[in-house]
Amino acid sequence: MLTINYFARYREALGCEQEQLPWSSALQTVNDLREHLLTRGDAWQILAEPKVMCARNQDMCQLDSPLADGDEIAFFPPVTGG
Amino acid sequence: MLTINYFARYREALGCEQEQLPWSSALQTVNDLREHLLTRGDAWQILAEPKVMCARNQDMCQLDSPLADGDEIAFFPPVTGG
Amino acid sequence: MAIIVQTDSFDPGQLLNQLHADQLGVGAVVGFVGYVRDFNDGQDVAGMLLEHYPGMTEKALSKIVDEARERWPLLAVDVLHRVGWLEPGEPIVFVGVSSAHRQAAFDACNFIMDYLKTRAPFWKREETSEGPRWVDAREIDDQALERWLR
Amino acid sequence: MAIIVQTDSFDPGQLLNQLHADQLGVGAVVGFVGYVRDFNDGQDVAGMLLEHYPGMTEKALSKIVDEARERWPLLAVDVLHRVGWLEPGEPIVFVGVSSAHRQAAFDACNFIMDYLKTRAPFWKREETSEGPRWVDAREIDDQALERWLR
Repeated sequence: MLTINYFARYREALGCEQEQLPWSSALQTVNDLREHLLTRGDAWQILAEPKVMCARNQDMCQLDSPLADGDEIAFFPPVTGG
Repeated sequence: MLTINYFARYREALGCEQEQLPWSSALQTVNDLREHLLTRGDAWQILAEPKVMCARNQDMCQLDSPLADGDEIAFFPPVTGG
Repeated sequence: MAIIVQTDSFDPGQLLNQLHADQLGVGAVVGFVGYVRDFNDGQDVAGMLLEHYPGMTEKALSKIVDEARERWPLLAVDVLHRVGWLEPGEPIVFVGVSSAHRQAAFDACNFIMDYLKTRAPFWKREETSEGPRWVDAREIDDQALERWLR
Repeated sequence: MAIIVQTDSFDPGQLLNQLHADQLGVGAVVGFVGYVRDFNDGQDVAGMLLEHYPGMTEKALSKIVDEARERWPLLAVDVLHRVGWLEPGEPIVFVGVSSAHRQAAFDACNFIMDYLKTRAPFWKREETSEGPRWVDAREIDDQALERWLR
Protein backbone atom coordinates (compact mmCIF):
# COMPACT_ATOMS: atom_id res chain seq x y z
CA MET A 1 0.00 0.00 0.00
CA LEU A 2 1.13 3.57 -0.74
CA THR A 3 -0.03 6.65 1.16
CA ILE A 4 -0.10 9.78 -0.99
CA ASN A 5 -0.38 13.32 0.38
CA TYR A 6 -1.13 16.49 -1.56
CA PHE A 7 -0.47 19.97 -0.20
CA ALA A 8 -1.41 23.59 -0.74
CA ARG A 9 -2.41 24.47 -4.31
CA TYR A 10 -2.35 20.81 -5.38
CA ARG A 11 -4.54 19.73 -2.46
CA GLU A 12 -7.10 22.37 -3.43
CA ALA A 13 -7.01 21.64 -7.18
CA LEU A 14 -7.34 17.88 -6.65
CA GLY A 15 -9.86 18.16 -3.83
CA CYS A 16 -7.79 15.52 -2.08
CA GLU A 17 -5.54 15.70 0.95
CA GLN A 18 -4.53 12.09 1.29
CA GLU A 19 -5.29 8.80 -0.39
CA GLN A 20 -4.12 5.22 -0.28
CA LEU A 21 -3.26 3.21 -3.36
CA PRO A 22 -2.14 -0.39 -3.69
CA TRP A 23 1.51 -0.68 -4.61
CA SER A 24 2.31 -2.71 -7.73
CA SER A 25 5.56 -3.68 -9.38
CA ALA A 26 4.74 -1.27 -12.22
CA LEU A 27 5.39 1.57 -9.77
CA GLN A 28 9.16 1.44 -9.60
CA THR A 29 9.78 5.16 -9.06
CA VAL A 30 7.95 8.22 -7.77
CA ASN A 31 7.64 9.29 -11.38
CA ASP A 32 5.87 6.02 -12.29
CA LEU A 33 3.32 6.89 -9.61
CA ARG A 34 2.98 10.42 -10.94
CA GLU A 35 2.39 9.16 -14.49
CA HIS A 36 -0.26 6.80 -13.18
CA LEU A 37 -2.02 9.72 -11.43
CA LEU A 38 -1.84 11.83 -14.62
CA THR A 39 -4.04 9.24 -16.41
CA ARG A 40 -6.90 10.14 -14.07
CA GLY A 41 -7.88 13.20 -16.10
CA ASP A 42 -7.74 16.97 -16.38
CA ALA A 43 -7.37 18.13 -12.77
CA TRP A 44 -4.47 15.75 -12.31
CA GLN A 45 -2.40 17.46 -15.03
CA ILE A 46 -1.31 19.85 -12.26
CA LEU A 47 1.19 17.12 -11.30
CA ALA A 48 2.83 17.62 -14.71
CA GLU A 49 4.07 21.06 -13.67
CA PRO A 50 7.82 21.24 -14.26
CA LYS A 51 8.42 22.53 -10.73
CA VAL A 52 6.42 19.82 -8.96
CA MET A 53 8.15 18.79 -5.74
CA CYS A 54 7.90 15.43 -4.03
CA ALA A 55 8.87 13.70 -0.81
CA ARG A 56 9.30 10.04 0.03
CA ASN A 57 8.81 9.05 3.65
CA GLN A 58 8.97 12.71 4.66
CA ASP A 59 12.25 13.49 2.94
CA MET A 60 12.44 15.64 -0.18
CA CYS A 61 13.24 13.43 -3.14
CA GLN A 62 13.66 13.46 -6.91
CA LEU A 63 11.09 12.04 -9.32
CA ASP A 64 13.43 9.17 -10.16
CA SER A 65 13.57 8.03 -6.53
CA PRO A 66 12.67 4.34 -6.10
CA LEU A 67 9.27 3.47 -4.67
CA ALA A 68 8.60 0.61 -2.25
CA ASP A 69 5.49 -0.92 -0.77
CA GLY A 70 4.48 0.96 2.39
CA ASP A 71 5.98 4.29 1.31
CA GLU A 72 4.48 7.65 2.21
CA ILE A 73 4.71 9.89 -0.85
CA ALA A 74 3.81 13.57 -1.14
CA PHE A 75 3.38 15.90 -4.10
CA PHE A 76 3.42 19.67 -3.61
CA PRO A 77 4.26 22.98 -5.31
CA PRO A 78 7.49 24.84 -4.47
CA VAL A 79 7.55 25.78 -0.79
CA THR A 80 6.98 29.36 0.38
CA GLY A 81 7.52 29.47 4.13
CA GLY A 82 9.84 31.67 6.12
CA MET B 1 46.61 75.78 17.87
CA LEU B 2 46.27 72.01 17.43
CA THR B 3 44.55 69.67 19.88
CA ILE B 4 46.03 66.18 19.90
CA ASN B 5 44.36 63.14 21.46
CA TYR B 6 45.92 59.76 22.19
CA PHE B 7 43.90 56.64 22.88
CA ALA B 8 44.20 53.18 24.37
CA ARG B 9 47.70 51.65 24.19
CA TYR B 10 49.18 54.91 22.91
CA ARG B 11 47.60 56.97 25.68
CA GLU B 12 49.10 54.59 28.25
CA ALA B 13 52.54 54.42 26.63
CA LEU B 14 52.78 58.19 26.26
CA GLY B 15 51.21 58.97 29.64
CA CYS B 16 49.21 61.60 27.80
CA GLU B 17 45.55 61.78 26.89
CA GLN B 18 45.41 65.18 25.25
CA GLU B 19 47.74 68.06 24.55
CA GLN B 20 47.73 71.34 22.69
CA LEU B 21 50.47 72.41 20.34
CA PRO B 22 50.87 75.62 18.39
CA TRP B 23 50.28 75.13 14.71
CA SER B 24 53.08 76.19 12.37
CA SER B 25 53.41 76.27 8.62
CA ALA B 26 55.95 73.42 8.90
CA LEU B 27 53.03 71.16 9.85
CA GLN B 28 51.37 70.74 6.46
CA THR B 29 50.06 67.19 6.99
CA VAL B 30 49.16 64.85 9.81
CA ASN B 31 52.36 63.01 9.02
CA ASP B 32 54.42 66.20 9.55
CA LEU B 33 52.87 66.39 13.01
CA ARG B 34 53.66 62.74 13.66
CA GLU B 35 57.30 63.23 12.61
CA HIS B 36 57.55 66.20 14.93
CA LEU B 37 56.22 64.07 17.81
CA LEU B 38 58.71 61.29 17.00
CA THR B 39 61.60 63.68 17.74
CA ARG B 40 60.50 63.80 21.38
CA GLY B 41 62.24 60.54 22.24
CA ASP B 42 61.86 56.86 22.91
CA ALA B 43 58.28 56.54 24.14
CA TRP B 44 57.06 58.45 21.12
CA GLN B 45 58.41 55.86 18.69
CA ILE B 46 55.12 54.06 19.25
CA LEU B 47 53.67 56.50 16.71
CA ALA B 48 56.02 55.00 14.12
CA GLU B 49 54.05 51.73 14.17
CA PRO B 50 53.05 50.83 10.62
CA LYS B 51 49.42 50.34 11.66
CA VAL B 52 49.05 53.67 13.48
CA MET B 53 45.60 55.15 12.83
CA CYS B 54 44.68 58.81 12.89
CA ALA B 55 41.67 61.08 12.78
CA ARG B 56 41.29 64.72 11.86
CA ASN B 57 38.38 66.59 13.38
CA GLN B 58 36.84 63.30 14.45
CA ASP B 59 36.94 61.62 11.05
CA MET B 60 39.34 58.81 10.24
CA CYS B 61 42.05 60.12 7.92
CA GLN B 62 45.27 59.13 6.19
CA LEU B 63 48.69 60.32 7.31
CA ASP B 64 48.97 62.53 4.23
CA SER B 65 45.81 64.46 5.15
CA PRO B 66 46.36 68.24 5.25
CA LEU B 67 46.58 69.94 8.62
CA ALA B 68 45.07 73.35 9.46
CA ASP B 69 45.22 75.65 12.44
CA GLY B 70 42.49 74.74 14.93
CA ASP B 71 42.36 71.05 13.96
CA GLU B 72 41.64 68.28 16.43
CA ILE B 73 43.96 65.38 15.63
CA ALA B 74 44.01 61.91 17.20
CA PHE B 75 46.49 59.03 17.05
CA PHE B 76 45.45 55.55 18.08
CA PRO B 77 46.13 51.85 17.47
CA PRO B 78 43.78 49.75 15.28
CA VAL B 79 40.30 49.70 16.80
CA THR B 80 38.93 46.62 18.57
CA GLY B 81 35.31 47.32 19.46
CA GLY B 82 32.25 45.30 18.59
CA MET C 1 18.79 23.44 20.44
CA ALA C 2 15.08 23.67 19.74
CA ILE C 3 13.03 23.26 16.60
CA ILE C 4 9.44 24.28 17.14
CA VAL C 5 6.40 24.47 14.86
CA GLN C 6 3.41 26.10 16.52
CA THR C 7 0.21 28.05 15.87
CA ASP C 8 0.65 30.47 18.79
CA SER C 9 2.49 33.75 18.43
CA PHE C 10 5.84 34.21 20.17
CA ASP C 11 8.24 36.86 21.50
CA PRO C 12 11.29 37.14 19.19
CA GLY C 13 13.24 39.18 21.74
CA GLN C 14 12.86 36.52 24.38
CA LEU C 15 14.14 33.88 21.96
CA LEU C 16 17.11 36.09 21.07
CA ASN C 17 18.05 36.52 24.72
CA GLN C 18 17.72 32.79 25.42
CA LEU C 19 20.41 32.06 22.83
CA HIS C 20 22.96 33.50 25.19
CA ALA C 21 21.49 32.30 28.47
CA ASP C 22 24.53 31.96 30.72
CA GLN C 23 26.89 30.43 28.22
CA LEU C 24 30.04 32.46 28.75
CA GLY C 25 31.65 31.08 25.60
CA VAL C 26 29.10 32.84 23.41
CA GLY C 27 30.65 35.85 21.69
CA ALA C 28 28.04 36.43 19.01
CA VAL C 29 24.32 35.91 18.54
CA VAL C 30 22.50 36.53 15.27
CA GLY C 31 18.73 36.41 15.11
CA PHE C 32 16.39 36.63 12.14
CA VAL C 33 12.67 37.39 12.42
CA GLY C 34 10.27 37.17 9.48
CA TYR C 35 7.03 39.14 9.80
CA VAL C 36 3.74 39.21 7.89
CA ARG C 37 3.61 42.39 5.79
CA ASP C 38 0.38 44.22 4.98
CA PHE C 39 1.33 44.40 1.30
CA ASN C 40 2.89 41.90 -1.08
CA ASP C 41 3.38 41.64 -4.82
CA GLY C 42 1.13 44.61 -5.60
CA GLN C 43 -1.77 43.78 -3.29
CA ASP C 44 -2.93 44.57 0.23
CA VAL C 45 -2.74 41.54 2.47
CA ALA C 46 -5.26 41.05 5.28
CA GLY C 47 -3.56 37.94 6.60
CA MET C 48 -2.28 34.56 5.57
CA LEU C 49 -2.86 30.90 6.22
CA LEU C 50 0.34 28.90 6.67
CA GLU C 51 0.00 25.25 5.69
CA HIS C 52 2.69 22.67 6.42
CA TYR C 53 3.38 18.94 6.19
CA PRO C 54 3.18 17.68 9.77
CA GLY C 55 5.85 15.12 10.47
CA MET C 56 8.05 16.18 7.60
CA THR C 57 8.38 19.78 8.79
CA GLU C 58 10.41 19.14 11.92
CA LYS C 59 12.46 16.52 10.09
CA ALA C 60 13.32 18.94 7.27
CA LEU C 61 14.23 21.72 9.72
CA SER C 62 16.43 19.33 11.72
CA LYS C 63 18.34 18.37 8.60
CA ILE C 64 18.93 22.02 7.76
CA VAL C 65 20.20 22.76 11.26
CA ASP C 66 22.45 19.68 11.22
CA GLU C 67 23.94 20.81 7.93
CA ALA C 68 24.61 24.28 9.39
CA ARG C 69 26.34 22.69 12.40
CA GLU C 70 28.58 20.69 10.08
CA ARG C 71 29.65 23.84 8.28
CA TRP C 72 30.16 26.28 11.18
CA PRO C 73 31.22 25.99 14.84
CA LEU C 74 27.90 26.83 16.47
CA LEU C 75 26.76 26.75 20.09
CA ALA C 76 22.95 27.14 20.28
CA VAL C 77 20.57 27.06 17.30
CA ASP C 78 16.85 27.78 17.57
CA VAL C 79 14.23 27.63 14.85
CA LEU C 80 10.58 28.48 15.46
CA HIS C 81 8.07 28.57 12.60
CA ARG C 82 4.37 29.26 12.92
CA VAL C 83 1.50 27.65 11.03
CA GLY C 84 -2.20 28.51 10.79
CA TRP C 85 -3.72 31.97 10.48
CA LEU C 86 -1.39 35.00 10.77
CA GLU C 87 -2.14 38.71 10.45
CA PRO C 88 0.06 41.61 9.31
CA GLY C 89 2.64 42.55 11.92
CA GLU C 90 2.78 39.08 13.44
CA PRO C 91 6.08 37.18 13.51
CA ILE C 92 6.16 34.11 11.21
CA VAL C 93 9.58 32.67 11.86
CA PHE C 94 12.57 33.05 14.14
CA VAL C 95 16.02 31.63 13.42
CA GLY C 96 18.73 32.32 15.98
CA VAL C 97 22.30 31.12 16.23
CA SER C 98 25.04 31.60 18.79
CA SER C 99 28.75 31.06 18.29
CA ALA C 100 32.09 32.12 19.69
CA HIS C 101 32.61 34.14 16.52
CA ARG C 102 30.64 36.70 14.58
CA GLN C 103 30.90 35.54 10.97
CA ALA C 104 29.96 31.95 11.78
CA ALA C 105 26.78 33.23 13.45
CA PHE C 106 25.88 35.50 10.52
CA ASP C 107 26.54 32.86 7.86
CA ALA C 108 24.78 30.03 9.67
CA CYS C 109 21.65 32.12 10.31
CA ASN C 110 21.54 33.28 6.69
CA PHE C 111 22.12 29.72 5.45
CA ILE C 112 19.34 28.27 7.60
CA MET C 113 16.88 30.88 6.32
CA ASP C 114 17.87 30.27 2.69
CA TYR C 115 17.38 26.53 3.11
CA LEU C 116 14.15 26.94 5.05
CA LYS C 117 12.76 29.12 2.24
CA THR C 118 13.36 26.46 -0.41
CA ARG C 119 13.45 23.11 1.43
CA ALA C 120 11.03 23.20 4.37
CA PRO C 121 7.42 22.17 3.58
CA PHE C 122 5.49 25.38 4.33
CA TRP C 123 3.04 27.12 1.99
CA LYS C 124 1.48 30.57 2.34
CA ARG C 125 -2.03 31.44 1.17
CA GLU C 126 -2.62 35.18 1.40
CA GLU C 127 -6.02 36.82 1.88
CA THR C 128 -5.96 39.86 -0.40
CA SER C 129 -8.58 42.44 -1.32
CA GLU C 130 -9.14 40.38 -4.47
CA GLY C 131 -9.54 37.10 -2.65
CA PRO C 132 -7.21 34.33 -1.55
CA ARG C 133 -4.05 33.47 -3.48
CA TRP C 134 -1.23 31.00 -3.00
CA VAL C 135 2.10 32.77 -2.77
CA ASP C 136 4.43 31.81 -5.62
CA ALA C 137 7.96 30.65 -4.92
CA ARG C 138 10.47 33.25 -6.02
CA GLU C 139 13.39 32.66 -8.36
CA ILE C 140 15.56 34.80 -6.08
CA ASP C 141 15.16 32.25 -3.27
CA ASP C 142 16.56 29.49 -5.48
CA GLN C 143 19.47 31.76 -6.35
CA ALA C 144 20.08 32.46 -2.66
CA LEU C 145 20.32 28.74 -2.05
CA GLU C 146 22.85 28.21 -4.83
CA ARG C 147 25.40 30.36 -3.00
CA TRP C 148 25.74 27.60 -0.42
CA LEU C 149 25.98 24.60 -2.72
CA ARG C 150 29.39 23.03 -2.66
CA MET D 1 16.98 55.15 13.84
CA ALA D 2 19.08 55.36 16.96
CA ILE D 3 22.80 55.33 17.58
CA ILE D 4 23.60 55.04 21.24
CA VAL D 5 26.85 54.79 23.20
CA GLN D 6 26.31 54.07 26.88
CA THR D 7 27.88 52.55 29.99
CA ASP D 8 24.69 50.85 31.22
CA SER D 9 23.78 47.34 30.19
CA PHE D 10 20.77 46.78 27.91
CA ASP D 11 18.21 44.18 26.84
CA PRO D 12 19.02 42.90 23.31
CA GLY D 13 15.61 41.24 22.96
CA GLN D 14 13.79 44.47 23.63
CA LEU D 15 15.87 46.24 20.97
CA LEU D 16 15.14 43.45 18.50
CA ASN D 17 11.39 43.74 19.08
CA GLN D 18 11.47 47.53 18.75
CA LEU D 19 12.85 47.22 15.22
CA HIS D 20 9.46 45.99 14.12
CA ALA D 21 7.26 48.13 16.36
CA ASP D 22 4.07 48.53 14.34
CA GLN D 23 5.63 49.05 10.93
CA LEU D 24 3.55 46.72 8.77
CA GLY D 25 5.96 47.06 5.84
CA VAL D 26 8.70 45.25 7.77
CA GLY D 27 9.16 41.73 6.44
CA ALA D 28 12.54 40.94 7.96
CA VAL D 29 14.54 41.91 11.03
CA VAL D 30 18.13 40.82 11.64
CA GLY D 31 19.81 41.49 14.96
CA PHE D 32 23.40 40.94 16.04
CA VAL D 33 24.53 40.86 19.66
CA GLY D 34 28.18 40.75 20.71
CA TYR D 35 28.89 39.44 24.21
CA VAL D 36 31.92 39.43 26.51
CA ARG D 37 33.38 35.91 26.60
CA ASP D 38 35.13 34.46 29.64
CA PHE D 39 38.02 33.27 27.51
CA ASN D 40 39.94 34.89 24.65
CA ASP D 41 43.13 34.17 22.79
CA GLY D 42 44.30 31.50 25.22
CA GLN D 43 43.51 33.27 28.48
CA ASP D 44 40.69 33.53 31.00
CA VAL D 45 39.05 36.94 30.93
CA ALA D 46 37.60 38.44 34.12
CA GLY D 47 36.23 41.48 32.32
CA MET D 48 37.17 44.27 29.99
CA LEU D 49 37.38 48.03 29.91
CA LEU D 50 36.01 49.55 26.73
CA GLU D 51 37.58 52.88 25.83
CA HIS D 52 36.24 55.12 23.07
CA TYR D 53 36.76 58.53 21.49
CA PRO D 54 33.81 60.63 22.69
CA GLY D 55 32.49 62.83 19.92
CA MET D 56 34.02 60.80 17.14
CA THR D 57 32.28 57.57 18.11
CA GLU D 58 28.72 58.60 17.26
CA LYS D 59 29.95 60.37 14.14
CA ALA D 60 31.77 57.25 12.91
CA LEU D 61 28.77 55.02 13.63
CA SER D 62 26.43 57.44 11.80
CA LYS D 63 28.63 57.33 8.73
CA ILE D 64 28.59 53.54 8.74
CA VAL D 65 24.80 53.45 9.04
CA ASP D 66 24.40 56.06 6.27
CA GLU D 67 26.61 53.97 4.01
CA ALA D 68 24.48 50.88 4.73
CA ARG D 69 21.32 52.83 3.92
CA GLU D 70 22.81 53.86 0.58
CA ARG D 71 23.51 50.25 -0.32
CA TRP D 72 20.32 48.52 0.84
CA PRO D 73 16.63 49.49 1.16
CA LEU D 74 16.36 49.58 4.94
CA LEU D 75 13.59 50.69 7.27
CA ALA D 76 14.88 50.94 10.86
CA VAL D 77 18.54 50.69 11.91
CA ASP D 78 19.68 50.63 15.53
CA VAL D 79 23.22 50.55 16.87
CA LEU D 80 24.01 50.44 20.58
CA HIS D 81 27.58 50.07 21.84
CA ARG D 82 28.68 50.05 25.44
CA VAL D 83 31.78 51.60 26.96
CA GLY D 84 33.36 51.29 30.39
CA TRP D 85 33.73 48.13 32.48
CA LEU D 86 32.05 44.94 31.21
CA GLU D 87 32.06 41.41 32.63
CA PRO D 88 31.75 38.02 30.92
CA GLY D 89 28.21 37.34 29.73
CA GLU D 90 27.32 41.01 29.36
CA PRO D 91 26.23 42.33 25.95
CA ILE D 92 28.74 44.72 24.35
CA VAL D 93 27.01 45.74 21.15
CA PHE D 94 23.67 45.43 19.36
CA VAL D 95 23.17 46.08 15.66
CA GLY D 96 19.66 45.62 14.31
CA VAL D 97 18.18 46.26 10.90
CA SER D 98 14.68 45.99 9.46
CA SER D 99 13.74 45.81 5.81
CA ALA D 100 10.96 44.60 3.56
CA HIS D 101 13.30 41.83 2.41
CA ARG D 102 15.44 39.24 4.07
CA GLN D 103 18.76 39.45 2.26
CA ALA D 104 18.97 43.25 2.58
CA ALA D 105 18.55 42.90 6.34
CA PHE D 106 21.20 40.17 6.62
CA ASP D 107 23.74 41.98 4.44
CA ALA D 108 23.26 45.40 6.03
CA CYS D 109 23.62 44.03 9.57
CA ASN D 110 26.74 42.07 8.62
CA PHE D 111 28.19 45.12 6.82
CA ILE D 112 27.59 47.44 9.77
CA MET D 113 29.34 45.01 12.12
CA ASP D 114 32.31 44.60 9.77
CA TYR D 115 32.71 48.37 9.49
CA LEU D 116 32.20 48.93 13.21
CA LYS D 117 34.96 46.39 13.95
CA THR D 118 37.50 48.24 11.82
CA ARG D 119 36.33 51.87 11.64
CA ALA D 120 34.66 52.83 14.92
CA PRO D 121 36.97 54.18 17.65
CA PHE D 122 36.58 51.60 20.41
CA TRP D 123 39.41 49.75 22.17
CA LYS D 124 39.19 46.76 24.52
CA ARG D 125 41.51 46.19 27.46
CA GLU D 126 40.97 42.75 28.96
CA GLU D 127 41.64 41.82 32.56
CA THR D 128 43.18 38.35 32.42
CA SER D 129 44.66 36.06 35.06
CA GLU D 130 48.05 37.40 33.93
CA GLY D 131 47.09 41.05 34.18
CA PRO D 132 45.58 43.59 31.82
CA ARG D 133 46.19 43.47 28.07
CA TRP D 134 45.01 45.51 25.13
CA VAL D 135 43.19 43.36 22.61
CA ASP D 136 44.98 43.26 19.26
CA ALA D 137 43.11 43.98 16.05
CA ARG D 138 42.67 40.84 13.99
CA GLU D 139 43.71 40.41 10.38
CA ILE D 140 40.44 38.56 9.74
CA ASP D 141 38.46 41.72 10.52
CA ASP D 142 40.31 43.63 7.81
CA GLN D 143 39.57 40.80 5.40
CA ALA D 144 35.89 40.90 6.37
CA LEU D 145 35.83 44.59 5.49
CA GLU D 146 37.39 44.03 2.09
CA ARG D 147 34.38 42.00 0.95
CA TRP D 148 32.34 45.19 0.94
CA LEU D 149 34.79 47.50 -0.85
CA ARG D 150 33.59 48.43 -4.29
